[in-house]
Amino acid sequence: MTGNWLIELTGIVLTALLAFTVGMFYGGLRRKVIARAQNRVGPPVYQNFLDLLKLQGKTTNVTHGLMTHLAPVWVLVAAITALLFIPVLHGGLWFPNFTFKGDLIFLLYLMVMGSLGMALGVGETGNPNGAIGVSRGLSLITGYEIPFVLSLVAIMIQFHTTSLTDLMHYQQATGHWIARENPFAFLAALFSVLGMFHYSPFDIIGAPAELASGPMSEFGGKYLGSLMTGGSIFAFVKLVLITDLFLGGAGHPDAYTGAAGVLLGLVELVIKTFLLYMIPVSIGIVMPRFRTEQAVRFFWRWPLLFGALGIIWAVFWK
Amino acid sequence: MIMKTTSERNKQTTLFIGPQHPGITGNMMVKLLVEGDTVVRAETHIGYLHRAFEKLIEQRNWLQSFTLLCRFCVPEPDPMELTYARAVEAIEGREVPPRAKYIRTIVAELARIQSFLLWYGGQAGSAGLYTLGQWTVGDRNYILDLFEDLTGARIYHMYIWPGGVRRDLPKGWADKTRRVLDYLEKRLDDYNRLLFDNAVFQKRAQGVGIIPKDKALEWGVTGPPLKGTGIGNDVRKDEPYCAYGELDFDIPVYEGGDVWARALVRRDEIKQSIRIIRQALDKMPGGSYYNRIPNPMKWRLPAGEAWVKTESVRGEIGFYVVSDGTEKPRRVHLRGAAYTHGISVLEKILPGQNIADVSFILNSLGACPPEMER
Amino acid sequence: MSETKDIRIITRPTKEQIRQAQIDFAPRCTAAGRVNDKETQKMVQYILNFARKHSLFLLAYGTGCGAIEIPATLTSRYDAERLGIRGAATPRQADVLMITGYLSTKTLKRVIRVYEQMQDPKYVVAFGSCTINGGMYFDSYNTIKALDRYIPVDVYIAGCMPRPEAVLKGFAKLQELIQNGNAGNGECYRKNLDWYRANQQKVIKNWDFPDEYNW
Amino acid sequence: MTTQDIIRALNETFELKAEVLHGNQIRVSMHKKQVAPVLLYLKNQWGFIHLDHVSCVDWIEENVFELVYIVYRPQDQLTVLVKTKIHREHPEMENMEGFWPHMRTYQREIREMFGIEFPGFEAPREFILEGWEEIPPMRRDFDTRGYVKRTYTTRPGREDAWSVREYITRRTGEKLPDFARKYSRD
Repeated sequence: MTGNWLIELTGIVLTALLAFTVGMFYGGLRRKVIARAQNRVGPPVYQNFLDLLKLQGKTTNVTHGLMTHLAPVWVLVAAITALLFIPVLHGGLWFPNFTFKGDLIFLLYLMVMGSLGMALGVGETGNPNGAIGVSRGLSLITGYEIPFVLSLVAIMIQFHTTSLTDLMHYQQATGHWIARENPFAFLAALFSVLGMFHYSPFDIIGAPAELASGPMSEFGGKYLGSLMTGGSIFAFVKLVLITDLFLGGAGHPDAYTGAAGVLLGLVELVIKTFLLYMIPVSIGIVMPRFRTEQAVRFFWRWPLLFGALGIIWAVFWK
Repeated sequence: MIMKTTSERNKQTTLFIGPQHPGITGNMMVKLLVEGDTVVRAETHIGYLHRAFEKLIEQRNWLQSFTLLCRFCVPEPDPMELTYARAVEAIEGREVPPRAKYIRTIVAELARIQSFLLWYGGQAGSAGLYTLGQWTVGDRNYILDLFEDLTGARIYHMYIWPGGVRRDLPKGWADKTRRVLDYLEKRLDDYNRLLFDNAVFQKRAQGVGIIPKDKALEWGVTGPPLKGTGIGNDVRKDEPYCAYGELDFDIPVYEGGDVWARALVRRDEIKQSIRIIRQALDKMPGGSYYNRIPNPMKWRLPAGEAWVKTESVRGEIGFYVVSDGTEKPRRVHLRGAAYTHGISVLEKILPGQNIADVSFILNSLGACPPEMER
Repeated sequence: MSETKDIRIITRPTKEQIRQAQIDFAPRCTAAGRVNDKETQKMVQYILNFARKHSLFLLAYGTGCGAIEIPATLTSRYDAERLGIRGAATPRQADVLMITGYLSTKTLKRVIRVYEQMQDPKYVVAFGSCTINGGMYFDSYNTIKALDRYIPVDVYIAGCMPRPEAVLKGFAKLQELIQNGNAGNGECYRKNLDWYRANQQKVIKNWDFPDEYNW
Repeated sequence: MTTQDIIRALNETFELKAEVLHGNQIRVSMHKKQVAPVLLYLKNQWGFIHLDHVSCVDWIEENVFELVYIVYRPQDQLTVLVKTKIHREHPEMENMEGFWPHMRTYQREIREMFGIEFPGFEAPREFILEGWEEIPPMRRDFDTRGYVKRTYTTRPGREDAWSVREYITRRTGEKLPDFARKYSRD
């Protein structure tokens, strides 16, 4: 917190823009990677920008009620808010954002905000596909949220802090990633990330073969565009969060200063998040999807065990 | 009492799978009454593809009807032509030269393989594994290329005629076919590693959509679903037609009656089809490839009737053909395998299943709407 | 067989007559995505049309037998996704309604509903000869003969069935129309709704949907 | 088990004259009242548990519908075609939906396409068609071309199917060759 509001505001806008751009490009890269695995050329990497532009250029001549209008906005706002409480780069002046003591717990709530807003909006459309999709989504959240919370709790116990910045600082100072310090917590969090991304095998929410894209069924045009933007930003949020928590974050206050430092930090961030992103993507390529109860059962088996082991590790390591 | 019924009704939702739905095979509708995620009642609604073929065939002459016939079932048109041609031959008593029999066998088996490849895509796609569909449907083009060389068309061939086939094998076609088969055999291992070795697919498929063994025959189940219940009935073995009697092949049979068993049957059937084609290419006799038919505009068949069955990918298909001694058929009635699978069998096995498995089961039964309503 | 008997007198209509008849046959009007006359709007429209052209979401609705070539077009050999063409699951999200082949009257009813659910600008690609003039189903009591009597059509792809190459060519044509602002007839449909409705109701006797189908 | 055994059994039990159609297919005609007992007898006594097909043929000249029930015995590939004729005015046939589950589907189709009633059969009437107001379409006296002319609009310029061969000869001024005339439609 520097107290200079102009720099802060610029930082916020830049963070949001960065998250949007990187998220969208990751979406395009994902499509490209999937296409290559499927023996195809695939769309250009910037395809998602064209899709977004087209979706924003569509007219909307149907209404289902206020919440339906608000749902995509809600998702977008939830994503950006979550983003603002995550230090994108460690130290530095530009991307520290609103981190504070206890933001880890606050983030846990923010992460499900988007889904809840979506649920309210979908409920108003009256589309049974959407309603079933939402109920599946909420039960899936109960699945992956528990290992995630367990792994966070393990870290909190281990390092006696609930602040992301402190955790990053510890990793920067000692040079040990938390992924090494508490591998079980990292594994549990990694499994939860698979669930959070809603890619195969956990893409039951919008499974086209069953629910015709589920909660999104009634959202077209501008709504879909906003959801896509929100989704891209949120994907970036999740990636940065895991990177910050377990992979040491990006940027170093001492090593880099000035614009060059920020740029180097960003490059580091992109490399780390991209490699992390490729895990759910490449698993998604070769996996069919679980049914809801199978997915929940999956999360409550190995990831939960890893989470518990992480806590035990945290307690006895100290 | 009234309170109870209303609360029961509130718990249940009506869900339409189709006609516009990515999970449906073709253009049909399954109306589901669901409670939570479980299907309580299922009803199949068809008629979206009704083109009145059987009426139109009564307006066409015996040969013209072939253009309509192959469109009965889009993923696999050749068995339709084959069955109808055999029915016409049975009424007329026309002989088919041995070379034509072998060519017909090859065409029918190639059609089976391409349809199985399409099925791979559907089955895996309905489970959310899109990569396999991209591979198999892409590789299916190689077989369609063979068809194009042989008949001039990718999908609708109109190649099998009464009395033989329309064209002889082009030069070099046999070698090309062998190369494609070698390639496919190599790729099949990839497909099977991706699909059958996948723990998620095993979990999804095992114990889902069970057809009881003791009811299977009575329910009119045929083809891979029947072989998946442990009953190895196959028209190619039971009543050999074309050159099947002279070729060596096995009928894969698996116990269980679930989606998994049906998938295993199909996996093995492709290998058998490749084996059959290789043998047929090796044993291919010389001679004429067709028996000349008279001027088709004035070609009359003797009065009579025929009931002819053929094994297709989805099960047995049959044609009931009645001739009244004129240039035009009196009645051509198709019994499609999907006619039972897609309607009565589906309605019987869906209750109690998860919504997630509806299109999964639909694909494994091989429901083909154009075949049901014609 | 006499020399004169079997040659019928064939009078072929002139090109002008055919053109006039076709104008009377289905209404033509300005498309929704037309480039605006305003100088300031031109650039925006150009960019939007460029994005529209390269991002076509196909509605996954196999209305007829042509649906068998759609998987081939979308999968690895022909790979339509490299042109920005991909599937969309619901009408709300889709841009392109592909009528893959003949339409039975029962399907036509659903197609009209689907078409009306789609958001502007929306395009219709009619696939196969049977959408143009009935094709081989010219005497079938259950299929419609000319699609543009019932919903406006942007591109026709002839053939039975059209090969994937032809489908891609059809999409190239659609992209060209979109860039010029000549595609997307949703506005035309709304303007001539009475005319379209009259045609539709002539064919569809039962205009009701199932009770639970009202969302 | 051979075809002769079945023919003898049908003759002894129901006094029916069955004959061999092709290979191991047996054809037997009877009065419509006998169909249900014969089918049940074949299914329960002889193991014809697989109902292959139910078809209907419109013999408008004789003013009858012919119903054909095809049952199949999987053990030795025997097929029996059970045939009966019913009058075209107020056609009625016994409801046999309990015999096989897919009999329901066949009966719905035949009821819709031929207008044959099955008393006591309570399935929804609309099956394939929707909002159909004419006579059942598969009847021979339903004129599909006339219906098309009345209902649908075809694109101008292609009202009739031109004979392409003749059109080309007229355009180029050639004489229609003999082989072409031989295969011509007229």
